[in-house]
Amino acid sequence: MTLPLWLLPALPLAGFLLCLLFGRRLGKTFVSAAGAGSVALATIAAYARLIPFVRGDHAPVVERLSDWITAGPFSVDLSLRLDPLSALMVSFVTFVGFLIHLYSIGYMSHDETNAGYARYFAYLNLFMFSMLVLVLGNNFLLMFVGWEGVGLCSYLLVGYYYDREYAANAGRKAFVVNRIGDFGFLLGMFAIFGLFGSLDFSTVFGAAAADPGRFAPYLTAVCLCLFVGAMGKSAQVPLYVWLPDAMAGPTPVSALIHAATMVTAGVYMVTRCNVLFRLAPDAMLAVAIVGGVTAIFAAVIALAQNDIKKVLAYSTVSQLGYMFLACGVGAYVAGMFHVMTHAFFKACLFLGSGSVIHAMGGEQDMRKMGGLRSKMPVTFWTFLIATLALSGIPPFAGFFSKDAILAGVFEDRRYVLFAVGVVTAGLTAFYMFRLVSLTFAGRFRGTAEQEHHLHESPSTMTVPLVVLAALSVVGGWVGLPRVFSETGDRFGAYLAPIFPALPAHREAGLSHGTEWLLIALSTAVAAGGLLLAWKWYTKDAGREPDAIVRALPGPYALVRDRFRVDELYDAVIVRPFRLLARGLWKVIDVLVIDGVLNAAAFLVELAGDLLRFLQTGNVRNYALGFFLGVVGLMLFVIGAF
Amino acid sequence: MIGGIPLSDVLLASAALFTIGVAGALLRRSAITIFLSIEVMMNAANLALVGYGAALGTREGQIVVFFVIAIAAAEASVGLAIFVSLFRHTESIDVNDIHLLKW
Amino acid sequence: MTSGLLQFGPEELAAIWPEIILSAAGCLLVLLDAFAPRSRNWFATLSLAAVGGSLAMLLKAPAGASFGGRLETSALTSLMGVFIGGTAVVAILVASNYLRRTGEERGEFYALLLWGHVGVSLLTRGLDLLVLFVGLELLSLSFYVLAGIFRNIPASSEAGLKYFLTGAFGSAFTLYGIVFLFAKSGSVRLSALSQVGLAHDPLVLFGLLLLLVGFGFKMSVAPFHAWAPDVYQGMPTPAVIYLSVAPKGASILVLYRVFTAVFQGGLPDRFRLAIAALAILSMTLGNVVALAQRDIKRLLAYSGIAQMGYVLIALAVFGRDALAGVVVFFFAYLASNAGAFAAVAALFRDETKPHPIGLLAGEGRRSPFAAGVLALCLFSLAGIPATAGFMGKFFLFKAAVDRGLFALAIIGVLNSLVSIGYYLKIVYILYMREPVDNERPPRLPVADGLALGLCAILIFALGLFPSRLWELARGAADGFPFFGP
Amino acid sequence: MAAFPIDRLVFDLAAVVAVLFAGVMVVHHHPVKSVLALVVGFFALAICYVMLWAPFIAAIQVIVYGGAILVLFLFVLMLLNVGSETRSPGGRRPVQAFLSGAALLLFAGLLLGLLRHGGAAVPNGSRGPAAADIAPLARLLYSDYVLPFEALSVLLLAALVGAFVLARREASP
Amino acid sequence: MALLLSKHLLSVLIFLPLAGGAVLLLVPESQARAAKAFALAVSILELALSVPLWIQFDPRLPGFQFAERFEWVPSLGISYSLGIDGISLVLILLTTILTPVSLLFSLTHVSKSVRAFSFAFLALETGVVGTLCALDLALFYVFWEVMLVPMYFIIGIWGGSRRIYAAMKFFLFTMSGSLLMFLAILYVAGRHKALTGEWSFLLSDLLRVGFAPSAQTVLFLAFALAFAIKVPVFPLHTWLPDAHTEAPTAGSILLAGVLLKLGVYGYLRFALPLFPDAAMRWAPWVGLLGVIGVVYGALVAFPQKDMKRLVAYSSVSHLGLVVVGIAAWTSTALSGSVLQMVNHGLSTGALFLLVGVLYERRHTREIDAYGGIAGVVPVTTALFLVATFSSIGLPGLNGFVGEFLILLGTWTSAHRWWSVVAATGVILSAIYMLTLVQRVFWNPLVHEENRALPEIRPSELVAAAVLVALMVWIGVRPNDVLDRIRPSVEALQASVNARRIQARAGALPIPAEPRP
Repeated sequence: MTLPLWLLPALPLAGFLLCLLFGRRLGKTFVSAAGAGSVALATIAAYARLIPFVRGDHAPVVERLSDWITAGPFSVDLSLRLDPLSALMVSFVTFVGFLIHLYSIGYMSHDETNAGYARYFAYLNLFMFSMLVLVLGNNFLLMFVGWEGVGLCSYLLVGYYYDREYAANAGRKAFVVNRIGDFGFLLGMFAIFGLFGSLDFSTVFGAAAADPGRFAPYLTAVCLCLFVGAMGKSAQVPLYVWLPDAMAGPTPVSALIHAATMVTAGVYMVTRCNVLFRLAPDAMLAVAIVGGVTAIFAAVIALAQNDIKKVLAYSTVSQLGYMFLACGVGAYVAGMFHVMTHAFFKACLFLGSGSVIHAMGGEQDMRKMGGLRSKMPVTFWTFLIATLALSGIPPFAGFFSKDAILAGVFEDRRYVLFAVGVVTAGLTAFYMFRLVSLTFAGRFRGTAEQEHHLHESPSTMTVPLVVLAALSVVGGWVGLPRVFSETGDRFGAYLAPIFPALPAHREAGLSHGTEWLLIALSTAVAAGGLLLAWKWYTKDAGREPDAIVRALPGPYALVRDRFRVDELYDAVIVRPFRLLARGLWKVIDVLVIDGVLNAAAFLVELAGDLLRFLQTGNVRNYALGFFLGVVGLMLFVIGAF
Repeated sequence: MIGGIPLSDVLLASAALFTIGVAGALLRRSAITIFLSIEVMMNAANLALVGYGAALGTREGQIVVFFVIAIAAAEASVGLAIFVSLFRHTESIDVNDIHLLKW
Repeated sequence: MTSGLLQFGPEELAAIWPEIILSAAGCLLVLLDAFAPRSRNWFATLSLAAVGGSLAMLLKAPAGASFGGRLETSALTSLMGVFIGGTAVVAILVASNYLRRTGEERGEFYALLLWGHVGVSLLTRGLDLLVLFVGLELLSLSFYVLAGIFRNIPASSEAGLKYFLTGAFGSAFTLYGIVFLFAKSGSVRLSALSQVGLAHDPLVLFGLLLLLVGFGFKMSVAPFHAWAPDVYQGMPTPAVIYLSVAPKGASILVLYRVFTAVFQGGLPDRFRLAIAALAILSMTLGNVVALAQRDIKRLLAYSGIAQMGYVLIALAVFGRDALAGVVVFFFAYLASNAGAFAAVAALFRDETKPHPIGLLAGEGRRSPFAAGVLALCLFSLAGIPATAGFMGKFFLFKAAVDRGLFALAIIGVLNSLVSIGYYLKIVYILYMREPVDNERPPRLPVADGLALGLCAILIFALGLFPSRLWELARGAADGFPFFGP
Repeated sequence: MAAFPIDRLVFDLAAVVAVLFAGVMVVHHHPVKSVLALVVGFFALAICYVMLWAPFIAAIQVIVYGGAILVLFLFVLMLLNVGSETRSPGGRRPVQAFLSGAALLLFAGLLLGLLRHGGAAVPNGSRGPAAADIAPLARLLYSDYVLPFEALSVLLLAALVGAFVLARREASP
Repeated sequence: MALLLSKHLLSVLIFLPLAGGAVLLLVPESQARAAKAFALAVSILELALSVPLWIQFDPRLPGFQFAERFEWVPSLGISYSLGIDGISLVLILLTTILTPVSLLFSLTHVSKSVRAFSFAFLALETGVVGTLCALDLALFYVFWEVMLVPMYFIIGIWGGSRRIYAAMKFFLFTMSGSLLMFLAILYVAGRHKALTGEWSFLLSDLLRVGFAPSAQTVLFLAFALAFAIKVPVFPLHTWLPDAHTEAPTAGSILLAGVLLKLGVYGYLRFALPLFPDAAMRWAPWVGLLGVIGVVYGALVAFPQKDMKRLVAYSSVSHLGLVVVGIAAWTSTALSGSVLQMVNHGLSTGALFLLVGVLYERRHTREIDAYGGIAGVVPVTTALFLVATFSSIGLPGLNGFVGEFLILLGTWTSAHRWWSVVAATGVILSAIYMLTLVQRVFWNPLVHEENRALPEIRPSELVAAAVLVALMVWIGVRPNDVLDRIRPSVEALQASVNARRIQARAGALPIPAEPRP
């Protein structure tokens, strides 16, 4: 028998309700059980459903639960869709999610109150629910439900330490910036409904594929709207600013939401809509450019960050840029491939950093770390592996996906973007090894009692690390480039049904020679960055960096201050907004509208106050008034005759 | 024509009297004088009534005048009584001095 | 008509019974007061009986004109009789305790009230300028006296003087107007006015104008209103109750009678414009100045001036529906205005002092019933639906809109918006301010309670079920001699 | 135009006198003098009434007005012994005076205009001047006009009681 | 009794609260709690009676259901005529739900002359339900105006510091509009008389009368003004912040939850069908004002320092969106608007209620007086969060459905750009509401007195929980409501369009359909 799809989101939802309603009273063990357990069950259920699906002819499956909204011509159902794409997402979302729940048990165990602990797991479960809805939804609206749901959870979890103002700010910032993206998404949906009269994936894509000529003219706008949504969710320039701040949340959250799953929703969405995007080449170019710019921009910023999580955050942004670059050039498979591998090693990195921070008693500044290799070996080794994967060193997972992307870009003849990609690869390797060196190599630079407390993390935290590290190694082998083996790209083959046939010039693909060249190039660049970082920061601990800083202080400061983008936004958007709002209130409302009305009322009152003095109390005046009235009437009436 | 008297003369006199009455009522300050002026106005009306009555050859005019005179008498008694009772409070019947009630 | 001399026959007697009863009761009261002072406690009852008796006789009097076409008995006069009778009843009910409080409980008060009532009754029934004038004077004389009857209160005497002087001045004009109508029609009968050609005679128009002025004065229409605030303020409240309601209704009826008699081809535009102008002036001046009043009796006086503006709209409309609307309006006005003054009489216990609104603070909790009725009456005057006042305005404005007098109607509703300002001000002082002193108020006398209760019931009854009265009024208006459009 | 109508001459003279003394009444500052002036004026009016074939009215004009009302005025003036109008503070009110004057002129003008413009025209039903005897007048009063007459009686009664109520010297018991 | 419930359910619903209030006045003033409990019981009974209304209502049937009719002023054709369609139905339910909620909240709070307080609320309920049921213009007007009086007292007696100003402003504002509508009603009925020789104020009769374009415009504007003030539409909204802010919590709940909707309801029920051409001609302006309201309200809400005032301005924004939906005139947008009225009633009602919870404990509505209290009052915080996200249209909660339908329907209408501009409300609402949440519940706890803030009381909790439950329910199963709204909305469109066609075909002004 096959488990119904709704079970997948339903289980975390149940966990959410349990933690929310009973968590505070029943204590941490219960919460752990309910929280992690529900996700574990979901994972099991997912794989129970997925394995047969993947083994089989993985033809799309749609399960309609009920009608949802019907109004006039508009109607959308609550229905879930299982196809290779969603199956892929579900598989690693549930799995990674489960690992991180597991990890959280250890990481959050010393969170003082039961209430906080319950709250944490409740949010986490709610996130799993929303993410699964996002992935499994069979129409744009349901996807949007998950889309906003994960946004909500990210908001709640980033602001988890609500009594710290920066956390609260970060949460709000995350939600608002996401909302800006969602604005685009909404418009996109309206436009799609306007064009196709439906929000159902199959209907929309079917119609689009069937009659491209009819819709193509509008689709550029539609796709750009949708992409704005993706930019918000996946932290692309210029909407990336919320992600670094989002590190204010607990580290596992960063790992799960802001590295592995949620932020890749944008990529998922674009891939999901690849049919539409293909019909809008300009939009695709935009996607590619934004992706490339984001990739290198974030990578550069990452070079000079000292907060361990900030480095990882910017690296995430940069990697997301990579993924969009892939989508932009039509290499969706590569993009999704990178999504998956990135989920593994970036989660691993975050969890590792979490383990480090845990050990350092909350310290996140790498300059106060160093030499942790001996103190926490497991963390170190897993972290190293993940780093290598991220840097794109063969045969680790990252190598294959990144290589695929670069190949795709080159294949699409976007040579500038290709160059950008290659450079970024080098930067990536550099800042990652800078991080590793500063953290694990050399001697300890923190305080004595920090040093005294240093310890390897408990098993609930290390096990996930190991597993993820393992995946970071082997995860990439499902998608070998053709130069290794013609049938090696099982990943591509698996996802193929999602994409209609490729345009003609792409069929040829690259010659083996070129492909070898690209591989060699990217690997070399990566290795170069790696070695440079190792030389500067480990071998002869950081003299050259100082030299550089001294050489060009301006640029260095600029990079260190993240190009002062936040300040820019504050000056250009936030302040004017406050000013405008306040001005409208004080001027239009108080001054103009109420002013006019009160003035009118006042004038009437005034008239009364003056006219009452006509009543002088003197009879003669009364008689005169009377007589004037008479004469007036006579003039008016008799005067006419 | 009433006998040899043209009606216009009567009306002219009546109008003059009425206007004078109004003038007195408007310009004098002593309540009594004002009231006298009002009496003049009524007499103006009476004159016109008699004139018209005669011109129309009906007695109704005179009858109305009869009523008016009686009413004038009644008014006089009441009015003067009011003056008296007011005079007890404000040792004056100058209407300029009487403005307790105003605004 | 004048040829065959009129015999005072049984039908004349039947027709005049109501007035006879009232006059006789008046004499009786005076005599009792002089020779049997013990019976004072029964004066109010006696007066009520007289009013009731006269009303009964009026209702069973045979319809038609009597006294050679000088006195009308019809559905309309019966309705108006009920209206003015009701006013008298409320006034008398309030008077009983009011006079006892002030130690002025004398037969003369009731007697004069009843005689004034006779005058008003003649105004509603008279078909003859002479009768109308006598009725007018009878009313005026009685109320000159009633205004000044509290001789030891300066305000009262001053009110008497002011009312007397302005009243006499006004009635002189009325008289002069009558002269010209008589001159042109050759008779004092209204029926004589409906000869052809009079409608365009400038002298007749002049006469009508003076009548409009004279009765407008009684209705306290601006600019002939100046007496009202002062007189209302100084006059004993029970008398105000009567004076502020009944004569106004009678006056507008008289105007309708005279105008319809002359203008058989409908109201000339000039006249309509003039009346409309008076209406607008009245509404606006009344409402605006009322906003600035501190003394509740003055405030109600100005509100009355404004309300008469609404009534003049009906005169400008000049039609059967409008006339019927006027009747309904005045029943509503009786309930609301008389009720309001009755509440004032119940809430202010010291007659020698003025009646500042501020003293009402917190009465909503101190004497809930009286305050409640006052609030109700004010809402009714403001024309809030489900109260009588709304229905009154409803019919007036309906008539105006039907006739196409949109500007007038719009100005009217805008004015009632202004009026809400001061009506609600009183309500707010009643309920939303803390009382000035917390000593328990004496409990409400039965008679006052009865008066207030009657008004409250009438307000709701009319507000919720206006149908019956409207039918009656409409039927009565059908009997009214309108010619032409 | 036959011989100059003597009665017109008399009427006009009387009328002029009446108007003149009415004016005197108005301009005089001392109430007593005003009253006395008015006495003369009313007598003149009585003459006018006589000339207008209304001897009865002339009689009651003399008796009631001259005899009763004005005397009553004099009594009251004595009772209150009010002197001539003193310039009380705020006595002179230029605006009031000006407006009154203007209004009066306008009024007079309009009135005259009206009267000469068809004022003298009487409906053609007129049967010439009626006989000056009083009996028919009385008959009318008690038959045709019995209603207003009775009403008038009530009115007089009310006035009587009212005057009594107001003028009683002692405070109410 | 059974007959009463079967034949005259609407009358019962209308007058039950008033009758209960009358009985209430017999309770001695001293028995405060008894009075409250009794009033609450009455309102709950009312709710119970409105459930069969919900069940027995058959969306498939055309026209008005549960109809009743008696002659009221026969000679003028004024009749006591009732009936409801889906639109009135959902609003009636909203009313019968919010009234007990607000009374439940007041159980533990109001202390000043409780009897009158409860009476005012019951009277208000009568007025509202009556307004929603009336099918005769005169009757409608009576109920419409009568509502003001209890609300005036509620604000004026039990309100905050500037209550007098607020009460007066509320009364005068609303009155000024409706007085002109009053004249318009008279004129409309007059036309019917002129054209058919018979008086009638019955909507169904007046719908047959045609009006000359010029007259139609004036009449439409008169009606629209009255309704626009009530909604309130942008330039006429300034009474609302004051009224909402100064009114007692329960008053704000009903004011925001129900009274505002009556403006839109009146527009849908009377202004549109009676003057379709004018309505269509002016729709662009109406929509424009709506759009302005959305953005303006959201912008102005942001800098507010007073919690209630902020929520009040958010109402301006939300109702602006509703107006946009009406003006867009697509069935999707219309359904969305009607649904959104319910949603706004629930979410804003809940927000006011929870603000009231805080206010009753700290006696200040100043946002800066709070901060960091999430840890002190977690339950309140949670409820407030749900209400917030419902109000800013988070999918899965009710707010989103209405908002989405309106925007989508507007997009498919002739005025696409309205939808674009109005959609920015999605961003703005998030900004001001989340700022409020953060400044009140999050951030460091600076004011010591907040450390001992008592948690929400059971009675308040129940009141809030009901609303939250409804939010989730509508969010997940909106069709339960939409199914009842949709047919009525489509019928409305059909009738209006039919009337326009008739008007064009037949020479005006004549009765579109001469009476037998």
